[in-house]
Amino acid sequence: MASDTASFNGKSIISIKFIKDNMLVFILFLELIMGVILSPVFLGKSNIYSILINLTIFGLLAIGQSLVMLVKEIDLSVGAIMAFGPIAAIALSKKILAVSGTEIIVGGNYVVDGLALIVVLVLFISALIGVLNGVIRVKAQVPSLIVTLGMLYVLSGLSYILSGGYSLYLTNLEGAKWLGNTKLASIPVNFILFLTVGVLVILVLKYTKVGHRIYSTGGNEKAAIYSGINTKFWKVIAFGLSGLCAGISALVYSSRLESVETIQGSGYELISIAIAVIGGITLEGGRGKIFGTIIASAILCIMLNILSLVGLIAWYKTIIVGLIIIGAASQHAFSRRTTE
Amino acid sequence: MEDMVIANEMNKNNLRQALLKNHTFILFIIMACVMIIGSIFVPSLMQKDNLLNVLRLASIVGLAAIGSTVVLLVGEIDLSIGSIMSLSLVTGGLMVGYGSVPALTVTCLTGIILGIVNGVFVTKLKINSLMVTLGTMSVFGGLANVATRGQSIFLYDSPLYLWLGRGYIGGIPVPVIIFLSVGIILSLLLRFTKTGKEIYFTGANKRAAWISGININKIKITAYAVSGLTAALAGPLLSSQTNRITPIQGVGFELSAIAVAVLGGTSLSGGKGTVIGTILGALTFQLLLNILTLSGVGTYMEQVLKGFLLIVIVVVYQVVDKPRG
Amino acid sequence: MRKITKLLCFLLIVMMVFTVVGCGGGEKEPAKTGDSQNNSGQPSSTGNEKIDALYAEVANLQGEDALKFFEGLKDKGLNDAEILQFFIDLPLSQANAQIAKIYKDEGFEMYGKSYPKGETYNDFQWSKGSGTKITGPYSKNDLKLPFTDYVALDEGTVGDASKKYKIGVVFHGFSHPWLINWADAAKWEADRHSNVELNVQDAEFDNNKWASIMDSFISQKVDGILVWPMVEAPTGPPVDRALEAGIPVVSVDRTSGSKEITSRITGNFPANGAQAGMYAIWKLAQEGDLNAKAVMLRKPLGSTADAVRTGHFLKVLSYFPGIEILKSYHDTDNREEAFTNAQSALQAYPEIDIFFGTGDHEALAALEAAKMANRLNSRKDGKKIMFLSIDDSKEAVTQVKDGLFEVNTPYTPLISDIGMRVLLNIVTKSAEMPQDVITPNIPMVTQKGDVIFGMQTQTPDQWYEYTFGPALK
Amino acid sequence: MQEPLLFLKNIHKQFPGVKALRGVDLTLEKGKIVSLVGTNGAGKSTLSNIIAGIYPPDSGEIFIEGKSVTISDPKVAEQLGVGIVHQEPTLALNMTVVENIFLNKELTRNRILLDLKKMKQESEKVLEFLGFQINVDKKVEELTLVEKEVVAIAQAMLVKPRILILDEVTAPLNKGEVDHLFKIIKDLRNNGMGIIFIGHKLQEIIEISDSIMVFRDGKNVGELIPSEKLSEKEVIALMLGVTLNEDLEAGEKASESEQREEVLNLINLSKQGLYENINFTLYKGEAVGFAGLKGSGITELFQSLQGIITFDDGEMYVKTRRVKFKNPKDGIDAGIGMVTNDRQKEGLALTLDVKENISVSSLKYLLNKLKLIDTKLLKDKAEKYVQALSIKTPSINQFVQNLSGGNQQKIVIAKWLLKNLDIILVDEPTRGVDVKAKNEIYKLLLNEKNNGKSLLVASPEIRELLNICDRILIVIGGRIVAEVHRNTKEFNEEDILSIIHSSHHYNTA
Repeated sequence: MASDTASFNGKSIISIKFIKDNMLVFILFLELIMGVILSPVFLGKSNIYSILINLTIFGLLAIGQSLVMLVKEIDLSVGAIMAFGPIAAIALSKKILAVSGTEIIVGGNYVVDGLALIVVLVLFISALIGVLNGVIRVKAQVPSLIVTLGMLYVLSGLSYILSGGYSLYLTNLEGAKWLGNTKLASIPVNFILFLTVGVLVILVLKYTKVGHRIYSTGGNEKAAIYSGINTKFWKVIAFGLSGLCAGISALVYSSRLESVETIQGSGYELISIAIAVIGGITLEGGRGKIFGTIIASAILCIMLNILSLVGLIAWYKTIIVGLIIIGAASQHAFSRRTTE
Repeated sequence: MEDMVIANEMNKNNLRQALLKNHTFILFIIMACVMIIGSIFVPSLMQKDNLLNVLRLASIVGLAAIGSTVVLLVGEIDLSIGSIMSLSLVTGGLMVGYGSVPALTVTCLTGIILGIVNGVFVTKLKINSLMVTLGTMSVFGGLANVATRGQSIFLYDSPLYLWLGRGYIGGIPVPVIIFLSVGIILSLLLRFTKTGKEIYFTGANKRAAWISGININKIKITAYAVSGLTAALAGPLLSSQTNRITPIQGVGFELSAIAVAVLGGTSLSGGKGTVIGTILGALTFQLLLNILTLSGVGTYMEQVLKGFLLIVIVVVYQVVDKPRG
Repeated sequence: MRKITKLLCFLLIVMMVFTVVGCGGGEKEPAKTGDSQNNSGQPSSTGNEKIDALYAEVANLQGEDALKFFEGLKDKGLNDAEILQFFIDLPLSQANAQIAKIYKDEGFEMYGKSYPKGETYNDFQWSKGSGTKITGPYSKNDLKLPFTDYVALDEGTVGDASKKYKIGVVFHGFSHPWLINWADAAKWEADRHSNVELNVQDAEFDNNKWASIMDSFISQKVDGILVWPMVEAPTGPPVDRALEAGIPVVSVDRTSGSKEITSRITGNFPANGAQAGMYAIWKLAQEGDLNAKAVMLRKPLGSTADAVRTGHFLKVLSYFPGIEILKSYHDTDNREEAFTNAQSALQAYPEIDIFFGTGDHEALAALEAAKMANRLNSRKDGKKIMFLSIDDSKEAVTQVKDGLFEVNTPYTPLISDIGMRVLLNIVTKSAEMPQDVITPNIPMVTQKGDVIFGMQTQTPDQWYEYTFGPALK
Repeated sequence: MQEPLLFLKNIHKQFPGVKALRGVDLTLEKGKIVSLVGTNGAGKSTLSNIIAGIYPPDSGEIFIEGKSVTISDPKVAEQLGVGIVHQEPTLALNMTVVENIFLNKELTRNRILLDLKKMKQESEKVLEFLGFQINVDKKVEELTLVEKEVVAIAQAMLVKPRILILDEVTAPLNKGEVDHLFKIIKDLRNNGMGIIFIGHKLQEIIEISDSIMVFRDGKNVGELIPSEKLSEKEVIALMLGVTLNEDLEAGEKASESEQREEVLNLINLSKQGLYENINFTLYKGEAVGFAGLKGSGITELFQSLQGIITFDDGEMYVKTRRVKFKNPKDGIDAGIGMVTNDRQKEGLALTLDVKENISVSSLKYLLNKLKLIDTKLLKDKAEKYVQALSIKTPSINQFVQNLSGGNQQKIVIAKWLLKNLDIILVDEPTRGVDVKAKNEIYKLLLNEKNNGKSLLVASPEIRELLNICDRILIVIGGRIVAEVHRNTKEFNEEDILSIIHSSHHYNTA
């Protein structure tokens, strides 16, 4: 008798799960259809390209954010990292290469040399900031909201100080535009990069210990500790990865606009959280899949694209986005309660 | 037996411990130091008008921070403060034609209503408050723009508005009076009303509160309403300084408000913190910015130090909160 | 506990490192000329021999002598326009070391050079009273477009009447008074032509969004694009992509990073700065003392508007060693911040003679701050602080009328209609358009309408109808 | 002779407020099963946690095969070949069965990629070995209580430990499952594994163990060797010892109250899977005890009576008024309040002070004419109850988190006393409370009873029920199986324990 009911529950749970898991995909299809109906150029090549690159920029941030949220933390500094990473990297490589006599900035704000070093430094610095967030979080036991909020202030200030407010041109920098503007077999490289990162993260989470560490850290820290997992370490790792993703996203951004500006990425932290939540990652930690995040970023980018194709004033866009966030959050809240 | 031991041992260093563990006290010390050091390096700091300016500015962000303190006390968070400020200002502004009084009334009412909307979403839909208010933040922000078509509303001939921001009563700026009186009234209410005590208890332990028969939904909604109201109150003070209402006036306030509240010793986990602390937090915050501006470290370095200060102070709180032994 | 302290030290060190590197970045060597394209000829060459000759004369004058020279310009046979041009192209003097250093450090020369200048299209001369009254389609403000006869275009269909012309417009800030009026003017012009179909997009001060909107215009194969680029560097590539796709792009007011852009309509940042400088000197001369202390309240570091205006302002002042720049405060185009900065300035400096604001917010904020601190007439022997304002919002010009602002040097958003007409001409191939369409310089507005170094200013009443933004009452 | 597999020497451990272990010695030979028995809080779980490296001992030594070891964290314990199944299974509910079984023990191919297939097979094998068919790809949160327990066991078995600690694993299992589990345990024993078994059902324990360690108040007070002759009674006797200090003087003993006014009446009260057909009547001034093991459904029954959870069917009458509470407030308004067994999670706001906690439910009655809190009154009330319950605190402004368990418990009770409820439900009145405080808590409960309050008391410690209650209902598997009145001869610890601990009744829930 008892076992029967159990298995029955089991079935009903499965079916709800099925709907829940595929909800996002349904919505995505719905959007695509809407797009086709509402705008003839929606499926136009260059429109798709412009969707894809936004997908890359936001998607990368959101993936990082999701990892942090999976370990039951939050990262408000990703947006600021997007500006600080490149700016600090360039300032540093300027000093470094100056030693060997190469002047990488001419005309005050034209970067002309040292791409390789800059790229490496961007990734390094971004990851470092992430790790710093994590270390403060776990060592000093300060809520991540505060740590990363403080970091947000610090970094955006430093970005201005470092750059003196100039936006830097990368137009004369050999190879700078490759990432943001080239296509392989008519697929933008940045999108390929995004997919690679996305798939890589998904695979790592599924097929290596890392996934188990992160999910158990966020899901039930006590259980994780009891089985001897160093949860603090994995929180730091999550923050580090989030920083790294922000760095990569910054590279794409800067390469697309062939420039680095002090305000780039400002406000993106909230968007990345929104995407993660729409994608089913909860702030309770340990729940949700990166795949969801990826679909969610597609949903958001396509939605914004459609809205601008139909020429809606920005005021209404923000309202719609807000409603979507609330809607998504409540939907996940409900569906989780039904499974419990 | 052990009880006795614990009891005596507590009796002994009760006071010392209580003080050293009291965030408000610590913050007070910090503020004192900031002032002393500041006044050494920046003579113009201690001038009367400068202090009045500091107070006036502290009042505005402080008011918003008080609201966010109350929300933090029930263990939730409010990211929509900025947008509530803009939207309530705007709805009021549209009424300015009918005189300042109705306008201001509408502003406050809007603030309360928007707060309640937040509260209802959080309690009834059982969504994480961070997400709810993140959503309402952009909804309210958008509405504010729609309402004014992105335009500013001038206050040149609304003396009452202007007086709110710039007037003096017995040599004390009106905003300061509003800020302090709201602050004091609220901290009294928190101390001396049923709801006030229930707010603390709910924040400290939701389930225990529920089992003890507290209607936690009502409590949370109340908290959000308060937050909405204070945000709405801060609005006119801000806009009257620059003679106009804009639909983006509150942008970014939510984060500063939370920062100030936390600076004032309010904990994000709920049930811990005082309005007085927040008031001190606001003063310290403004004082520091003022010192930095006066000493001319430059607009952007201020921001850096602002963030740094936030992290450091919270770390300090964390250290003193660590149970000894 | 020790861990924590260690951590804090670590944190501190990290900050220090960044800051050190930062200051390194900050005090970068004077930015040399941005790009060869704009680096045509000498900085101080107007192509007007008469004026060039004068520069040679003024070069090593300073203080009283320079003042005398300026006062003599009219007699040297310059008309109002030429006088203004003289001050715009005036080379920097080393007479005032402090100013010369600021000018150098902030790389104003680069900004100055790369800003387009030259003659107006068909030598158009603007005459007072001309223009058209409209109601802003978006803002519902009552406006008067000053330049509707510039690159004039008749109402009704354009080009091939049977064809629909799709025009995309991308800018920032449907929630910004200046910019929403900018959009108003563009839309008004487009609406006059029944076969023009408009799609106006707001990028909300996010250059990535700006680029995306450009791309979506490209994919919509619009016939032409009108843009307001917030900053140069990031807006170059998208514009170039559009041009590659064969879509003409016209920028109005600020310029994009693209060199090939079909056409750019520029306002008169240089005239703003120069006239503010002219007025300051003239007024000080009136008061009979060329020594003064000035505070500059400025837009965000690095914005063209800020750099070009400040640069041209400082050039004029650079001839007068008696002038001291107390400090520059930056804000993020936000009046509340500007207000706080002004308050701090008033605290930090007991003697301030001049407040120079590089945008509409800054001067207004300074005025309110001064009022509140009761410092309005705090100069020696009770003279009133000078407020030099730029951007002719109804709000600002009203202050001039009320005698609270000494001067306003107009900079109007109502030039995007010119851009729209230029674009339509290009799209319909009905007329050849130059790459740079210069808008006429607008003489500054002073309360009584004075003659400054021989140049006649306007009274608030004369200009008021052209001002932007909502009315105060 | 060879070194013992595990040897503990004079282990001490103190937690804030309570001494959990006061000098425990233990020897575990290869291929032996040692059972630890003792009343709650005797220190069994603490000891097993120390062996498993969850926390270190304050003093004492641990030898494994003669080598002195320090078990700094669980990973070390694992490497030393110690496997443990905790009392409350600690599983990551958001992860699948496989993931949980292999948590931090993942199998990999070429040291990077997880060997999902192998792990799946392995975990299926382990589960099969334990005799359970569980879909290993299911999320743990979707499993039944039993299945969770099994997964926890599988987790421990996986490392093929030399020493296996089973902490009350049989609680949720039914007879068949237990028998099967025992067969396995015996096999393991025969393969030379040393097993530490902690349980309550004495018959089981006598059946399975090679030796029985009896714990009392954080010491092991004796070792028994099971045999046909060894009876549950002997074990119980040793468990209880003669600790008079916990018993009240005869005078204070509860006495059957005279007046028979009905205050609470339950008819066939049931909740799916937790308890069924509960029928009983509570009279004014009466104290009724509920005896039963963990998971027997008593806690849930109490919760339904205050409305913390709702019952499915059956009828509930308070003073002949039929009620069904939707939330705790209803219960309180009807005069029923529960002292939950987890005061830290459900009873107190630790970061607030004593008076706040005592007054929280009664603020309504502490207002002055201005509808403001009458602080004077509040202070007096708080003082009064701190006095009455002799709560040891420097002042009523002390943060509750700084008080010992006993005083915290008293504060929770004080909260309801101040609220002046008619019926107080007490779940495990003295959990984590040291001996002295226990005594006082009994006194004050009795006192309230004599003041005409009605009490429902649930406790795994029969003695306290005997002290307080007029009659004791014995609940097993969510059903009332027996009732013992004070004036009957079964009204003693041995008889009641032997009913509870007898293996005849098993959970069917």
